[in-house]
Amino acid sequence: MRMTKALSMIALACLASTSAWAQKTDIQKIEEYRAMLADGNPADLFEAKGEGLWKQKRGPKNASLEQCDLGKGPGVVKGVFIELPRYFADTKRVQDMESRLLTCMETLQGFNAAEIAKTPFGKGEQNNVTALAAFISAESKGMKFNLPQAHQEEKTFYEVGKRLFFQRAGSHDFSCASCHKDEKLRIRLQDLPKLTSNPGDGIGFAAWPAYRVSNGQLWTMQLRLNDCYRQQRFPYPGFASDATVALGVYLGVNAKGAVSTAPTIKR
Amino acid sequence: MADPMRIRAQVAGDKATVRVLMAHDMETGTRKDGAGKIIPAWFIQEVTVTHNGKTVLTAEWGPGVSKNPFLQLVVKGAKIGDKIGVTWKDNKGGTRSDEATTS
Amino acid sequence: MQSRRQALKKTAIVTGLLASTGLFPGLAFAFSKDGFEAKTIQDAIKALGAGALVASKDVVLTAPDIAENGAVVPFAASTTLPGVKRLLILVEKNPAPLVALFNVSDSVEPAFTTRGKMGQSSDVYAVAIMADGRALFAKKEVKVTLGGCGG
Amino acid sequence: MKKQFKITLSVLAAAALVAGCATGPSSADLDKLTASIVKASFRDQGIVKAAILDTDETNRACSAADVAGKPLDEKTAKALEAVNLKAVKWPTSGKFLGDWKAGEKIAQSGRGRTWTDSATAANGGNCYNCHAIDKKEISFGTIGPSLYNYGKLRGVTDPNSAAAKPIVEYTWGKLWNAKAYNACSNMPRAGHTGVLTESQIADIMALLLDPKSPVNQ
Repeated sequence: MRMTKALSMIALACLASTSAWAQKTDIQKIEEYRAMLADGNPADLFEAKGEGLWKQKRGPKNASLEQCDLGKGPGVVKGVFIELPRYFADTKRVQDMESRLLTCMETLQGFNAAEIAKTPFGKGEQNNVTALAAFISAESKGMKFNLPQAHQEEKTFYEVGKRLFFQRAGSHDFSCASCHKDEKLRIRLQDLPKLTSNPGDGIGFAAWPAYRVSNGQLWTMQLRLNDCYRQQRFPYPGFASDATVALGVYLGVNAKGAVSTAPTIKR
Repeated sequence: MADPMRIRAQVAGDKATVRVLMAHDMETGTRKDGAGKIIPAWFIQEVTVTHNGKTVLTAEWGPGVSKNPFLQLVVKGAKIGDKIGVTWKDNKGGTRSDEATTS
Repeated sequence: MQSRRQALKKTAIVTGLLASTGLFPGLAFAFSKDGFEAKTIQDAIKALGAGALVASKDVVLTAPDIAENGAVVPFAASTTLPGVKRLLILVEKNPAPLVALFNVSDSVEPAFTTRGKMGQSSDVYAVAIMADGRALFAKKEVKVTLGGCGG
Repeated sequence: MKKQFKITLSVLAAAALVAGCATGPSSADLDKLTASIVKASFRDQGIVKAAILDTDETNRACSAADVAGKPLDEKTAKALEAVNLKAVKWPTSGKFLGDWKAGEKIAQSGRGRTWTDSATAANGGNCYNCHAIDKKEISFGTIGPSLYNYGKLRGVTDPNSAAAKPIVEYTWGKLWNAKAYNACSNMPRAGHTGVLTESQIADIMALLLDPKSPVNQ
């Protein structure tokens, strides 16, 4: 590999045993911190809110979302999250959880899906989509990701997602792969999951939605990808846009077999 | 109105471990918004925990408590089926009460 | 099956109402403004009417060595001493050190866990204010790191 | 959203026609479809314009190699490295090293060029995101190699000496345009793309090479 050339130019002697050992204990200390937070995840608050919203009659049509088809038939909530994104015959599109919730909010409740998609994160109905996503994902806790790849559109979106994953651009030449193509890498103290294959149970794709302690917000995969793209110095990806859904298909299919622990708690 | 709390109360022996999550922004009053304007302080000041209607804990908090606060305590003399109530009150007069049954 | 929300059986009682019905017997519940606005630990303790701080091995503070993020740092304060009136958690280098104050009653164990904010690495104190006015403490340094991409 | 979907379908339909069978679109068709989806999905926000995704030959070639799962062939890589090396701007003042203290601050900062950043605030170098640098900083990334003792390990005792010249120049070139030495390096081209100024790069140079810098203790 060409990388090795650059690496060899930079001596590795500094990875001496003493500093490596000190580093390990720091990592252990961080693990302790994370364990302390695991009990009492504020994502619970969003889950409870989402469950209420699912059953509540709302919107211009004063209807609940209980007839929403998230892929396993109207009203089925259990086990749908671990098969999303998937192709939906009624909309003739591949959709992720958030995109599909928008469809249901429009068709069942009479909301304007395009308006909600345009609403910034953390405002108005966007907050309700987030809470609903927390609730829906929690209903698949402990189940393994198993995205369908039978439909041609699903296969096509996987291939598009792969191209997006490796797309280098922006002022810093970053792609998703810059951080997520190898194992055991860190950005600052943050572990970076390898996303080109199953990174393990509850890691990477299988860890979102998650409550972010740094800002006290619940992040869906849409918001996770949005902020990755922001840090990547890319322009703004539209909410539930085909690019974000295709990337979701790529990550989700790669995560096949990973146990979902969402909603989780993250830095 | 504020979003509901999550209260879990588990009995072991004659004690109940109570874990509470509250939905609140806990603004310090020192942060600025996008336009550079100070976001006013807004935080839970008082928390009261009751056991079958009797107050067992009062706590006072400042803006140094984290957003969406967590509280854990152990109530003595508890048995399965008891009622644990939690009420918070913030510096703007907002308040919320929820109740859970021990299990 | 009982839903999560039903389990909550929300009652939405206003505290004012509770207070007026006398459900807070014997608890003078006025917010300790001076304590929470004090700029140093010593001033906060003084504002709460307690004496000088004395280290005690009978007061226990549980906190992480390193916090991955200063916005949420888990703290637990407890003591085995009889006669404890209040348990406090304070962060020395916060602009206002007093984070939380728990009024101990006979019906709860003098052990509380919560989560606080830390602007920077600092000593964190658990203080037990005793019935006789003594202020006993345990402290621990908690390092706050910068995680993520820093953007 | 509807419009976007039509684009998807039409490209697919065209692909199916060309292929004339049910095996799905070809790789080239998928590249085209990806381009149209990118165009429909991303928009200007703050200081980041969607047009920035129209990237240069270096990025295009490396992205394609990543998708294919094969490194660039030697010839293409050399050619791209030559183009990037030619684009390196050497210090106009002739001064390669600035102030390591300022360099440390730049290395710490991960700000700049996102859609939530302002155009006028100083950009950071993002260095600690990927590299260990000063040993005192425990929050460092491991995407790139450790740079602790960078100058010391290379025997740089006087950065102004003739003996140090090759490593000083290489380091400047690497910071200015990492792709000059490794076409598909993960490292941003800080000088080339204007993320860091000449004086900021000189400060990072000092952090890495100044014998007084904590990096070389």
